[in-house]
Amino acid sequence: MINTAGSATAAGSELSRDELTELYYHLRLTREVEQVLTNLYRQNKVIGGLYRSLGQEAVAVGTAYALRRRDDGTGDVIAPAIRNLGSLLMMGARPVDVLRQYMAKGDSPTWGREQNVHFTDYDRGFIGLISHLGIMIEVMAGVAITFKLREEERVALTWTGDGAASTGAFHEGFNLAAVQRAPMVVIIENNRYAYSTPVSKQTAAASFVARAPGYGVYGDSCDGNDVFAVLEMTRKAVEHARSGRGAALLEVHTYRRKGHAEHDSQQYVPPGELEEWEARDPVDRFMRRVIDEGWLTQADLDTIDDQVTKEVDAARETAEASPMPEAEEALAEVYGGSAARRPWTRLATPDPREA
Amino acid sequence: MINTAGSATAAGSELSRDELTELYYHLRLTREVEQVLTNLYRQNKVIGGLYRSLGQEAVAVGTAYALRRRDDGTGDVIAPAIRNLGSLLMMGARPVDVLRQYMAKGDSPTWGREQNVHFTDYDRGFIGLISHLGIMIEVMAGVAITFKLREEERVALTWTGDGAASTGAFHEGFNLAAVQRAPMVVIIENNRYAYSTPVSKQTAAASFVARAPGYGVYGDSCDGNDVFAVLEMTRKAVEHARSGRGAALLEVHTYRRKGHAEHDSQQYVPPGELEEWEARDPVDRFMRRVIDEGWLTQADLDTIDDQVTKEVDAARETAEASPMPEAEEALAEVYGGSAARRPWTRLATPDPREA
Amino acid sequence: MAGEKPEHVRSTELGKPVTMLEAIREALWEEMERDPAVFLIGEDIGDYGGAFKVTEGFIDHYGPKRVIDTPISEAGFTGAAAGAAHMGMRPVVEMQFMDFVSCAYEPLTNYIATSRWRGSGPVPMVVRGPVGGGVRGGPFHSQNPEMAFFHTPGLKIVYPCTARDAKGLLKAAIRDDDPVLYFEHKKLYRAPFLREVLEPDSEPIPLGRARTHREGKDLTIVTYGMMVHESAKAAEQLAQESGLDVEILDLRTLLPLDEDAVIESVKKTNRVLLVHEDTRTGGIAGELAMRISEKAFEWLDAPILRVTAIDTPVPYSPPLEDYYLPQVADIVAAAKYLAKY
Amino acid sequence: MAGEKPEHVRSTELGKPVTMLEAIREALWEEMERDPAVFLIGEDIGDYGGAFKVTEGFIDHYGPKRVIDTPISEAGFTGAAAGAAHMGMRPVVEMQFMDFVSCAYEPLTNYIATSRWRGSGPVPMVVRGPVGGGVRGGPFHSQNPEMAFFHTPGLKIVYPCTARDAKGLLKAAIRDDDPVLYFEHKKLYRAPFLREVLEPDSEPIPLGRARTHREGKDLTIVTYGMMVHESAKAAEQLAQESGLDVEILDLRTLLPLDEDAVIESVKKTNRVLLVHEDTRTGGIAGELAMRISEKAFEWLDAPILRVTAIDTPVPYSPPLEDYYLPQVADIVAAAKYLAKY
Ligand SMILES: Cc1ncc(C[n+]2csc(CCOP(=O)(O)OP(=O)(O)O)c2C)c(N)n1
Ligand SMILES: Cc1ncc(C[n+]2csc(CCOP(=O)(O)OP(=O)(O)O)c2C)c(N)n1
Ligand SMILES: [Mg+2]
Ligand SMILES: [Mg+2]
Repeated sequence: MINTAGSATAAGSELSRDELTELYYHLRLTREVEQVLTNLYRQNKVIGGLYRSLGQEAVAVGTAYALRRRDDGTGDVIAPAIRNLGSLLMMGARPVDVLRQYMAKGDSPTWGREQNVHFTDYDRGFIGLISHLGIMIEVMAGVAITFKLREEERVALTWTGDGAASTGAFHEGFNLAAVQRAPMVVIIENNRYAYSTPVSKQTAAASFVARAPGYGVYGDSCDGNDVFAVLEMTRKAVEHARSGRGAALLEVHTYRRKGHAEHDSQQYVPPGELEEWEARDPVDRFMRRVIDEGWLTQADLDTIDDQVTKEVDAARETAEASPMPEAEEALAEVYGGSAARRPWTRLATPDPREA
Repeated sequence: MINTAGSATAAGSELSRDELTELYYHLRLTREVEQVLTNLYRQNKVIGGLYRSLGQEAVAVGTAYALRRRDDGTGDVIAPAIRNLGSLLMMGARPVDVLRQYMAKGDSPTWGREQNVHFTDYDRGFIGLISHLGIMIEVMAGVAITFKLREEERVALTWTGDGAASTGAFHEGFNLAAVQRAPMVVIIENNRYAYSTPVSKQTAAASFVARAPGYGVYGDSCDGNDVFAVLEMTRKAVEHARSGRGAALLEVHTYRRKGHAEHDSQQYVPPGELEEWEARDPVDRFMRRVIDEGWLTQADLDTIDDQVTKEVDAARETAEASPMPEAEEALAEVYGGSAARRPWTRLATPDPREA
Repeated sequence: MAGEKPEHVRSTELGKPVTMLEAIREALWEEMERDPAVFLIGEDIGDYGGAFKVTEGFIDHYGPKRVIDTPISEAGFTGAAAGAAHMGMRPVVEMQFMDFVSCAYEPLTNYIATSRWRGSGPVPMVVRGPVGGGVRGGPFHSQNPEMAFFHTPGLKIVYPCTARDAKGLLKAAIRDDDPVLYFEHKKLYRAPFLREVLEPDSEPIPLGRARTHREGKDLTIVTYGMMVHESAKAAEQLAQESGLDVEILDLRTLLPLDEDAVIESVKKTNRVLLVHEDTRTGGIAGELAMRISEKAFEWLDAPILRVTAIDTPVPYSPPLEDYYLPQVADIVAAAKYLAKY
Repeated sequence: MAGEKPEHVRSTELGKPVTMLEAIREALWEEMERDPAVFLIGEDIGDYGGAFKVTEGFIDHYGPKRVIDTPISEAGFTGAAAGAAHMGMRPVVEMQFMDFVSCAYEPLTNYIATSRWRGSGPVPMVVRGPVGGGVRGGPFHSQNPEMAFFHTPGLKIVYPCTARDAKGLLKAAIRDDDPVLYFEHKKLYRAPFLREVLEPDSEPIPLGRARTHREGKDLTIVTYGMMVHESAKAAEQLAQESGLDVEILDLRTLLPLDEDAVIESVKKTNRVLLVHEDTRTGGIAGELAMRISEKAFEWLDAPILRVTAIDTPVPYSPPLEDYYLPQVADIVAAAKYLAKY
């Protein structure tokens, strides 16, 4: 059941010029949004932590590109993990909203209540995660079961880190999808670390995809820094799921180059490792490949780079100008149709009987 | 890593007469204790449900027989599941205590607070489960980690049903033991049902032992109705664990003949299935084998039967004569050194200030 | 479809009295009939019809897509229900025993309760199942887990104690856009004294409103679940023995709490006793006492007191469990003490 | 071994003032030194030294068998800690953030809390980690999860707010034979105003006893954690502005609750304000109000009132979080209201 073909070097040749452009645009966009975030972070404009996907963009972009992306709530649905900014953007999330989220602005998609990529757009098909790892596998199992129940040809796709794959939620959620033969694709994004913990302390297994037979599902894995391989592998799995043949478990091999978060000193990383993976940078690799193959020119790429820089800069300006939320807005939307109670002590005449 | 040899028909020939006697005694004892419990249940003397292991005794007895059984707290440690009465007895639990538990007596090992096989004896090496499925895998992972930490050559062994294997607790607990290379053996007792749920609704996988490579552990499986095969398989896995080579995942194939509990009508069981498995009864099979091979005689077996009947009958008499607990005993032992508060309303002068 | 409706969900239609369990079953059936978005998910709820047979026969009619038997994975299928709810479904999750909802504590309190507030939209789902003691179920089949969730903004908690309320509140819970925990006292499921003739096509009973189970003027008992009936017995005894006229308020919905109803009754009787089957420390009596103190302190002629279970797990053996549970005699003793205060 | 002791756990020995974080670190170190049964287990606690660097350097000294880095599996390693405790060990579990203890809710409340009572022996273990808001951590890195456990007989809950208490209470928690949840307010970890010179070889501070943080005669504030310090600021302001003499009781241990200390103080001041950082409905104020009503009703000259967070998840954006959290001004307003009552 496991396809051990791995990363086929032929992958990519079937893509049109437009498709290649779209892929590159999103790789570049992801990286640029994060770079701008890093700058904002250094200026203390990001509230809390900054989680980067540097070096993993090919996973985020390549997997999401395999999906039916719509903006009317009829397409495939994803739940990103913290390093899937690229997938969010691919599904249609706007950079300005990502920046507003990170800056906790009042007009962010969560009105400043939640952080970073924790936001939802059902029309475009993405569901915001929460911090508790594993839970999105359970939630997405329910999304997939719904597609099956309603006989919609849609797929639920989500990612989990090598760390989050250890949670009970992973097991319960994925097994449920597997036994229901629901159209669910889970990608284990093996980037070698969970915070500071290396994979060797997370599992004794030789690979994560070795779990597939234990769930009785389709399994596959590939080089996560090769966007073409990622796309090809995911397309097959998505097709498998969409056609009613059940869930799929995929593993991509990649590397988390910027540590857990911007504040992580990465002192636990063995010397040389970062350099080794920098040499395998997925964006550079894409560029080399398309130029070597003659699919796109350096000029094509430069044009896209310029476009991305302009777009993200405009987004940054808009986001910076966005207002912070009004304090009392915290009270709304705990339940439908009723707000939480204001603190009685802040009434003109503090008297709890009037609160 | 998976030993696919399955149930070796040669298994058993290495056993001495004493060992064979011990095995038979425990198979018979398990069945007799449960038969007496069924009678007590019909007389309404059992409080709550009765969970039988009829047809699965070879698993309980054969697995536990592979262990170092001591009564001074230095041997191997088990945590039985609900159908491992035979393992408990093998470790040295007394039938009278089992009967007291089921009748909620005040001198039961849990003073009437807990049910059936939910009781502990650290000297003899067994830890009482609670109802929440999966949790004992987590607990036993900690027992195994302790053995490794203290460099004791002891093994932690526990069972899980085909149903409980779906819990997140199974995954988190077993993966922890696996990655720690702790001396832990987990037996998935596949008896085809979890309450009314058939295995086909529990997993899409072809087998449970197919999970072993996903955890990077030793795996094996066998016919659970052949006590010799069970013993041989478990001995190998226990040896593997004890010698520092890490955790093991075993699967035994058996069948739950008496339904989930005595009150289960088993209407969901397809016709013929019960008869089919009755024909594979593990005790009958043991008897046929030892007689056919000339290892023991019918007379030998009859002697043991008599002994068991007498013992269990004596235990029943003692247990029936045991007192129910005193009401106020409920308050003790919530914390060390202090009892819970009595209901103030039951004081001579109810006044909460005096409670 | 009505023609196909099996006998055991037609009692109300036929004018026959129903037990609380039957009322629950009928509510589920009628909501599934009314709204194709409603589906059931849980362990052994299909062919077996559930451990207490609440959903017996449902799978034959609605099929395995709307009556989903799950692996043993409370967190998994509770989380999955949230995903389905996101997609416009209205899942009703069964916990075989509510004791096992502890396994789904994480998705319920973190993901599900906060979804609307986080801007991820409402999560219309119900988690229902049997709770409560007195059936010799031992510590893990007798729990009252309301206080595990009472502290979580975003969740609603419903705990009915009559057939009528069970039916009406379950309908409301299913139609509610917020996640609702719905507790069914297993000792009341088939209690003959709760059999009641209900009106066909009954409307939902709005969540969040307490019900005056008994009117009175001398003392208010605020309670819910099994303890409503134990309090009613105590009230009869108190009327006879001491001429005390006790008012009983059945909260029915614990979250959001019907504070107004509590305050109003306390202002009328000036004495209040809080009764719950749940353990003492950290039980809902505390929140009630706090609210009464905040809003009706001046009206109190006696301390706010409570009668509850003792602070231990639920013991298995009958003498222990009876000692553990609040008894009618306890309520009587407390009420007399308060009346004399 | 003392010679090898690294610099960063020797501040007390050298007579230097320690932060709350350093006090916690020293307590862990000294207990591991004293008792080989003590070991640490959790995520990223080894080479990385923990998300807040509490256990920095421990693995170098005590090795990977006593400082165990785990897979991401809070339920798994909490359950495993119980197994180790059964075998005579004294595990100290770190939750990277206490928000994730919700994942271990099931083993903690069912298995661990009840073990002794079930006859399976005591479970000496500590689950410790950072709690609390005010650091812009958002809804899942700012929680105060005490009320998830306050309702569970068999558990203890400790919540220190000074370096001295943090050290002494953690030692006591580790030596205690019952399972203890130990909460560390992340905003207090390195708060400079909490730096304190402690005595070397300090003894444990017994669990279950409140501490009078400030003596006063006009009004009692019962609180804990960060709110002790916010209340102290309020008390200063009240003294200056209104000449009010406020007593502040720091609960320190929430379970078991030091009821006697609360009652005694209320009997002295006749007015009580309950303050917690945690949300309002179902917060610990309820239980306190109930106990005060039970035991000191006659002494109350004013209603029991509370100042708490609002009933929402913890918001991320600064204006929202500040609105969410109880502020000094709220405490002042409530105290003035009570004083005038
Ligand atoms: C249940 C839970 N436990 C702990 C954490 C704290 N935490 C946040 S991210 C992280 C590491 C995640 O590693 P991995 O799953 O490999 O994802 P990566 O960061 O490598 O993308 C941890 C431990 C959490 N968010 N949830
Ligand atoms: C977490 C949890 N969920 C549900 C239950 C209710 N329950 C008790 S036994 C059982 C079936 C167990 O099946 P399996 O694990 O196969 O063991 P078997 O009874 O077949 O030995 C269920 C669902 C439980 N005890 N714990
Ligand atoms: Mg990772
Ligand atoms: Mg089974």
